[in-house]
Amino acid sequence: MESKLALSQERIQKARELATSIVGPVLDFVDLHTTVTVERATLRLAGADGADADGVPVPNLVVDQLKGRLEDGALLYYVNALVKTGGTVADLNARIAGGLDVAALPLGDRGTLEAKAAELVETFQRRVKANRAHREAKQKQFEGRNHSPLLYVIVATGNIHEDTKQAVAAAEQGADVVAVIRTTAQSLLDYVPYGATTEGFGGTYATQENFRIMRAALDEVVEREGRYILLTNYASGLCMPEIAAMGALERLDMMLNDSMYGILFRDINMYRTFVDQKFSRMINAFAGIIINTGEDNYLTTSDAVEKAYTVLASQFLNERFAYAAGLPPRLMGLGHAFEMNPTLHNGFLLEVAQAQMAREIFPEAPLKYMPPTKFMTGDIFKGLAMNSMFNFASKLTGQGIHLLGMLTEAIHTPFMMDRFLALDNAKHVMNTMEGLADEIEFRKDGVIANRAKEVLEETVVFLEEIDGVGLMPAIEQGRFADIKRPADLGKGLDGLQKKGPGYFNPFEDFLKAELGL
Amino acid sequence: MESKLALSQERIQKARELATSIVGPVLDFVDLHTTVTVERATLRLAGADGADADGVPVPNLVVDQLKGRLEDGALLYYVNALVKTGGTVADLNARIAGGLDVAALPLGDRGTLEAKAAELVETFQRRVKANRAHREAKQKQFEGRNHSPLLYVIVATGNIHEDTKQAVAAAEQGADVVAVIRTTAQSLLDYVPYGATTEGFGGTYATQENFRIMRAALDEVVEREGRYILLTNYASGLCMPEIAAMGALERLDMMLNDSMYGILFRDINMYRTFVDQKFSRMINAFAGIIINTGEDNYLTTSDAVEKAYTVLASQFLNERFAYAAGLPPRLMGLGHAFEMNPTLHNGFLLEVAQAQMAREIFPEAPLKYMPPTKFMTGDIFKGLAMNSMFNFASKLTGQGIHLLGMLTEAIHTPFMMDRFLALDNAKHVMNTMEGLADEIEFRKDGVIANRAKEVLEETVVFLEEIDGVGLMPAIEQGRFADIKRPADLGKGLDGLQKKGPGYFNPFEDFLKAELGL
Amino acid sequence: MIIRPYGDTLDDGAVQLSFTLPVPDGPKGREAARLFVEKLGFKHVDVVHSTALSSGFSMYVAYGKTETSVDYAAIQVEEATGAKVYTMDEANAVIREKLGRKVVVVGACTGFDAHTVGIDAIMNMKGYNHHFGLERYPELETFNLGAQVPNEKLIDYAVKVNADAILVSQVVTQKDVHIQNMTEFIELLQARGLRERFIVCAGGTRIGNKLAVELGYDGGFGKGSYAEHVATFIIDRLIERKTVH
Amino acid sequence: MIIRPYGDTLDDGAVQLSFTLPVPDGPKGREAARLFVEKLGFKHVDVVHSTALSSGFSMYVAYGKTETSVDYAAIQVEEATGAKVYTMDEANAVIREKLGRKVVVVGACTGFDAHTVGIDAIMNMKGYNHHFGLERYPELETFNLGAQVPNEKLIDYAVKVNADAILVSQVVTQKDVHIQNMTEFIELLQARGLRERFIVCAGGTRIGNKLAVELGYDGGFGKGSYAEHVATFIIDRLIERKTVH
Ligand code: B12
Ligand code: B12
Ligand SMILES: Cc1ncc(COP(=O)(O)O)c(C=O)c1O
Ligand SMILES: Cc1ncc(COP(=O)(O)O)c(C=O)c1O
Repeated sequence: MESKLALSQERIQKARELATSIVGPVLDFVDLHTTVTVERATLRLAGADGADADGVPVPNLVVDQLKGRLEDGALLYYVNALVKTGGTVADLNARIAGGLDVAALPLGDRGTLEAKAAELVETFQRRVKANRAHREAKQKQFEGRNHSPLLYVIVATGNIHEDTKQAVAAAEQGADVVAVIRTTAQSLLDYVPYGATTEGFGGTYATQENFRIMRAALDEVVEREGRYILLTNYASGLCMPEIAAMGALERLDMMLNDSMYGILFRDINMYRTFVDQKFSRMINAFAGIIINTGEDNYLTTSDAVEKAYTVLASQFLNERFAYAAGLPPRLMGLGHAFEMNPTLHNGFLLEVAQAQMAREIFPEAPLKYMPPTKFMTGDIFKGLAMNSMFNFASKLTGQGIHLLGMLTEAIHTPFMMDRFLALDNAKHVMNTMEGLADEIEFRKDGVIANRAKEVLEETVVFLEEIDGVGLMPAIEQGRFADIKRPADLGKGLDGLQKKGPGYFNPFEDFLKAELGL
Repeated sequence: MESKLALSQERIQKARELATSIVGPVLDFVDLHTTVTVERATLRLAGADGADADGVPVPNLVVDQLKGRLEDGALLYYVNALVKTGGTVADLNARIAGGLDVAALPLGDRGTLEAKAAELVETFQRRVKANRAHREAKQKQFEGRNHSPLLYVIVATGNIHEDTKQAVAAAEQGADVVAVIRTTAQSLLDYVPYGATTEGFGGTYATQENFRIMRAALDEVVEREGRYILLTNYASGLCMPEIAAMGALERLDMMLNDSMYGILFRDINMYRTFVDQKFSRMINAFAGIIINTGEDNYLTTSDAVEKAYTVLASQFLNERFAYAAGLPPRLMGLGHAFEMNPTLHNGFLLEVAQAQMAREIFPEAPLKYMPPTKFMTGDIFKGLAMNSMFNFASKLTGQGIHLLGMLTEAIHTPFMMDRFLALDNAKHVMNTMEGLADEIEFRKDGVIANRAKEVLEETVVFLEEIDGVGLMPAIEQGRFADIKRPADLGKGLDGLQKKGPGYFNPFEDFLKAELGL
Repeated sequence: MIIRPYGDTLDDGAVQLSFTLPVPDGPKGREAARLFVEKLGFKHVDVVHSTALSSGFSMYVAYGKTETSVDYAAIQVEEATGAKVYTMDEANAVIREKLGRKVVVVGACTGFDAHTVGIDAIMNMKGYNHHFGLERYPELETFNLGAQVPNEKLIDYAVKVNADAILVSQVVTQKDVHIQNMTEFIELLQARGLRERFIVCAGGTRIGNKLAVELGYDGGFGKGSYAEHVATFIIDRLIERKTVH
Repeated sequence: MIIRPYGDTLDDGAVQLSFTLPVPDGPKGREAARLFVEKLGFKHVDVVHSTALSSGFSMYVAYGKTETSVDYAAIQVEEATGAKVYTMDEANAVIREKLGRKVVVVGACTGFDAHTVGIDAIMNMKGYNHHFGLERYPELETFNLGAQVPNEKLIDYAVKVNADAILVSQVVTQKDVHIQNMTEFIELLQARGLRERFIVCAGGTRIGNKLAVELGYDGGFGKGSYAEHVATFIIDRLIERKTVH
């Protein structure tokens, strides 16, 4: 890709160095800690599943039993129980659901436990590698059949069985990516519900069974349409790593996963989030799952022109955190959004500048581009035109993952018709203006080039500031999105746990080794 | 304006020379002829107006009385009657409407008649010059308040009083130009109806009174909104010059007026059309009225990609005919259209090529750009997106007069709401992407530059062919729009008249002198 | 089978509406819009957008849910052609086999209607959307008189060339001008005692088989019709007539 | 004054509709769509577009004309604030003059609703669309608790700071979750005997004064509300109370 903006490589380099410096101390903290959901995620990777009669998931039952002992790693006790009870993982899950207290069993010989754990790691890695192989094979088989950028739509009926109908219709209409939106507030649940679900508000519960049902439905379309359909969910909120684990097991292809979203927009404790985030990303990395970061949220909360630099700054931080978790650039769906006021004179030029800048700074990342939402109103006609402009900008600047704007964004979660119209519009606009990107050059020192330069510069200044105070204090001071989050407040802090000297987590060890960390 | 396409100036020059050569013989023919409507137009300029009890207009009554004597010019007899009856023009009109036969009066002294005619010319020229002065003053007073390109909408209720309401609302919503569409088939009437009308199909009769009513209504908005609103009608069809005359008198600002539209798309005889066309254009030129040519019709009839060269060829011919009638480039609203199949891959690039090419070849002309119509369907949502792309292309290539596409194009003549949505869309799109034209350059030898080069080349080849056979034979052979029109068939041929040796038309003489012809 | 509109849940009855009211924009206008939609039989009406079009007019976008339904099973539609539509080659073969002579077709866009593209799409060589026109069928002899053709003239021509079928195109429908014109055509044929002599088809954007048959035509062809549809219809009718007579 | 939708002629009753039917696209689906629109009370129904959404669903665009009308003159709308809305300066002046003390306002987006932008638009310094927020009013003391605030917690806080008014924002309305949540809030207040102690206002994209009052709030504020509207409402109610008591 030839550069159209002639951005200063030195400033880009500078920003990357700042990000590395900013993220460093956080990573040091992360390495010393685990959390309840990291432990539960580990259990899930090992095969822990099911729920008791009250619906409490097995991983939660186990971790709850281990109050005070979590510093050893929950897996130690789960494997111990497995060895002690002598059955399969499924048997053990059933026993735990039935009331077995793993904490009550005396710990066996460490060597035996390690060996047993190694078996579980083996089973896990085979399954996930098979998933990756399957995905890669299908993508190869149907190469060139997806759109570029990938057309991404959401389903959000609340009922997984309705969702699959909507998803299948969308895939038939041309969608490349289907995201099942989670029910309102699942991010604040400190457990992942179990089984197929049919009741949600503005979204559907993320459960492993729901993942499986949707994956199976889409896999059928994959064969019928001859196009690999990517499935997306949210490795975000209080159960970030568990959902990553479920996604790895059920062959999801993308996960919303941001290093700071939960802190800022969900009031989740920052220590908790940073620890969860790293483990979840290691799982995603191993499973070949593209993460979608949440920079768009800065713009839905603050002004997109003024706060453009917060997006770029966050992209640099997310990139750094991603590298630290072993994610290669091709799995970094760094986020941004087309959220400027549509009445802004020349606004489209600024949008193009931002999108092109992201494209050039992160040339290998499949950038995730979010549609206009904040300025969408009940005027569905204007909304459609805004989406057309967005589709145009996306294709013009070579984005990777293109979330389709809905003409009814301000009204309801998408009707089947809304989704169809969005796909139809994107296909129409992108097909007719395809190739324009190769046709044009931007004027040196024009509005677009200057705007990109300016945002990059503001970003460097901002990152310098953050680097000065440190990332966590900066968040405390409200330097991101004008939201102040004290380090010792926020949801889920009680789930944070310093790792003990004998902390046992062969899955983590395995992932680190695999990912070369 | 810097060139983005680097078109060969030599080929452009060549096309212009061919156009001159092609048009020459037609103009020679034109100079020797007049028609019933040229004569009626002359009478109208002199003040002939009104209608008899059956609704036959005074100009028609006069011309009908002069069967066999028209070679002298109808004005001779009208002025003679004026001198003979001794009253005002209004008195004479009333007498003619009442049954006076001007042919029955013996002809008076030529010198006296010439003197009387000179008075009428004087009255006419004062009125029209005052109209021009008023328009120019208002445009100066409200300079910078119009959009660029001018946003042009149509009204077409069939009832002039409803039309004014719609027009006023449109002007308030931001329209710069309002065109009153004529009722279906008025072009085939060999007279112009008299007075205010309230019944039309898909349009409203063009009458002088209707012109006056609409002009007055818009003039009120002009003051209220502080924006000059241009009024458009159709100097087209069998009464082309008469409508030009009415427009000149009532201060219309634009007229649809094409050198060949009537022949090809209305089956009007070619001799008749060419003669009418020249006289109508002289009137438009003197009155400062912008003509809008009808190249879009080639594309609604034939394929816009294949037949793109017919548009450019017609623009060259229209330009030549316009120069020959004294129209300066700033009054040449040469037409073209965004009519490619929206499913065509890269189609937008070809549209941009065509529009940019027209812009560069006719740098001073206020190009009239027509919206998608042929591929509009009942899918109003897709239609809106097509219109958004059209609005984008128009602004990107600096068009002059921008006809707004209606999302309901395939359904009905515009509802008030449709027009509003069109204006809103154009303002939105053009405002947000304004400035992009100055930002970008097109790649040398890219799809856009090559397409423009190719169309120019095809045009030159086509014009060479036409030049070889002659324009009228070429039309007979169906070389334009695949429509064959024999020279001795078609409507209105019986209204053609060779000028006699004593042909009397001081208005024509005046216009020629004024326009330096 | 009772069906209702579908938004995202079966039978939710969700519908989008937009319209203008001749009143100023504002809370009172929005309430009027809501009440209007309710009166159409909607519940949960949301007037999601309103804007002034001028001082006295305002536009609304609304969503509502309705229990109004239709009985899908009971719906009868009669298209001019059934499931079997001959391809060009089949059509020619059938003519050769079953009729053994060329079939003559005359067509025009009538009255003051100047839209030739529709009738050209059916009749000209090139056809439309990759469907060849009747002119290309070796077993048909076709005459396309173009547009703005008076009814009288079209009939005269059909008589002159001894046509089997007459095709009438009508695109302008404002104030039902097409209905007037189409009716006049049939009346003229009847007055001249020629109605039975020709197979008479009408076509155009807003014309369906139902309307055409109501107005006395043999068949009607709307949006999305191609030459093969008319050809099939004409051929089958001619065979039918041959068998009957 | 009886009004009807307007397309291009008074009382033509023209309306645009779009919807999906759970049947395949085709002539039968289009006829079903036409019948459905007719059943809503439309005449001259034109189904101008149909397309398949999937094998079992199809979408339609239709235009129709209806005689359904509403009596505009009879329409009553009650907005929370009347014609007179204080500017920021006026509001402060009125508080100083008529109340002689600072007014305390507590607000939050409640329940699981995480949309802060709406309540921020009303409460934060910066405000929205060039309308300053309540925080900027010198005579107001404001506490914006942000989003995802449980009803219980909001009430506790209001008690703690001795608030005059409580502002509740609700943006997510799916499955009427806002109605449940708003109702619970009022019930909680009543259960604790605090309902009369506060002026309670609700706001959000889909919330109108009518709905809010029905649910037991003093006032409701929808789309297009700004700080000055709520300020005016609160101040006038406080003055009223002062006068009455
Ligand atoms: C192209 C066009 C023109 C061109 C026509 C060029 C030409 N050579 O035909 C020009 C620019 C000249 C034109 C002029 C006018 N037009 Co015009 N035009 C259109 C347009 C954009 C496309 C029509 C078209 O070509 N469609 C493509 C063809 C292939 O589709 P079709 O006609 O439906 O034909 C198909 C079927 O219907 C069927 N079919 C059609 N005829 C027949 C016949 C038979 C026997 C059979 C079997 C099948 C069949 O088969 C075809 C292939 O599937 C439409 C808008 C639109 N997008 O639909 C307006 C439109 C039809 N025009 C309209 C109007 C009002 C006019 C004018 C009267 C405006 C005016 N007052 O000046 C003029 C005057 C024309 C006149 N006197 O009739 C209106 C009609 C409104 C209405 N519902 O009555 C429309 C809808 C635009 C609008 N919204 O205002 N127009
Ligand atoms: C921005 C946004 C977000 C941001 C919020 C960021 C933030 N910091 O607030 C993010 C990305 C986090 C988000 C998340 C979600 N969102 Co959201 N979001 C929007 C969006 C795009 C804009 C809302 C907005 O900011 N409007 C601008 C403000 C100023 O307008 P307002 O809220 O109406 O406020 C005005 C008035 O209503 C009034 N007002 C509001 N509150 C109050 C209170 C008082 C007392 C007063 C007086 C006045 C008042 O004054 C304000 C100024 O005029 C809308 C779509 C849209 N365009 O409307 C969807 C939307 C509201 N979201 C929606 C959904 C479903 C969600 C999720 C639940 C999706 C999911 N399943 O994950 C999540 C989760 C959030 C949760 N648990 O609540 C839906 C709601 C559907 C419905 N009808 O229920 C919408 C409509 C999008 C859609 N079509 O699906 N969202
Ligand atoms: C990173 C990320 N996670 C999650 C979400 C979804 O919200 P919730 O917190 O309800 O899962 C978003 C939505 O924008 C997001 O960007
Ligand atoms: C030059 C010209 N004249 C006239 C018309 C309008 O048609 P009519 O012939 O009905 O006046 C058009 C429409 O496209 C046109 O381009």
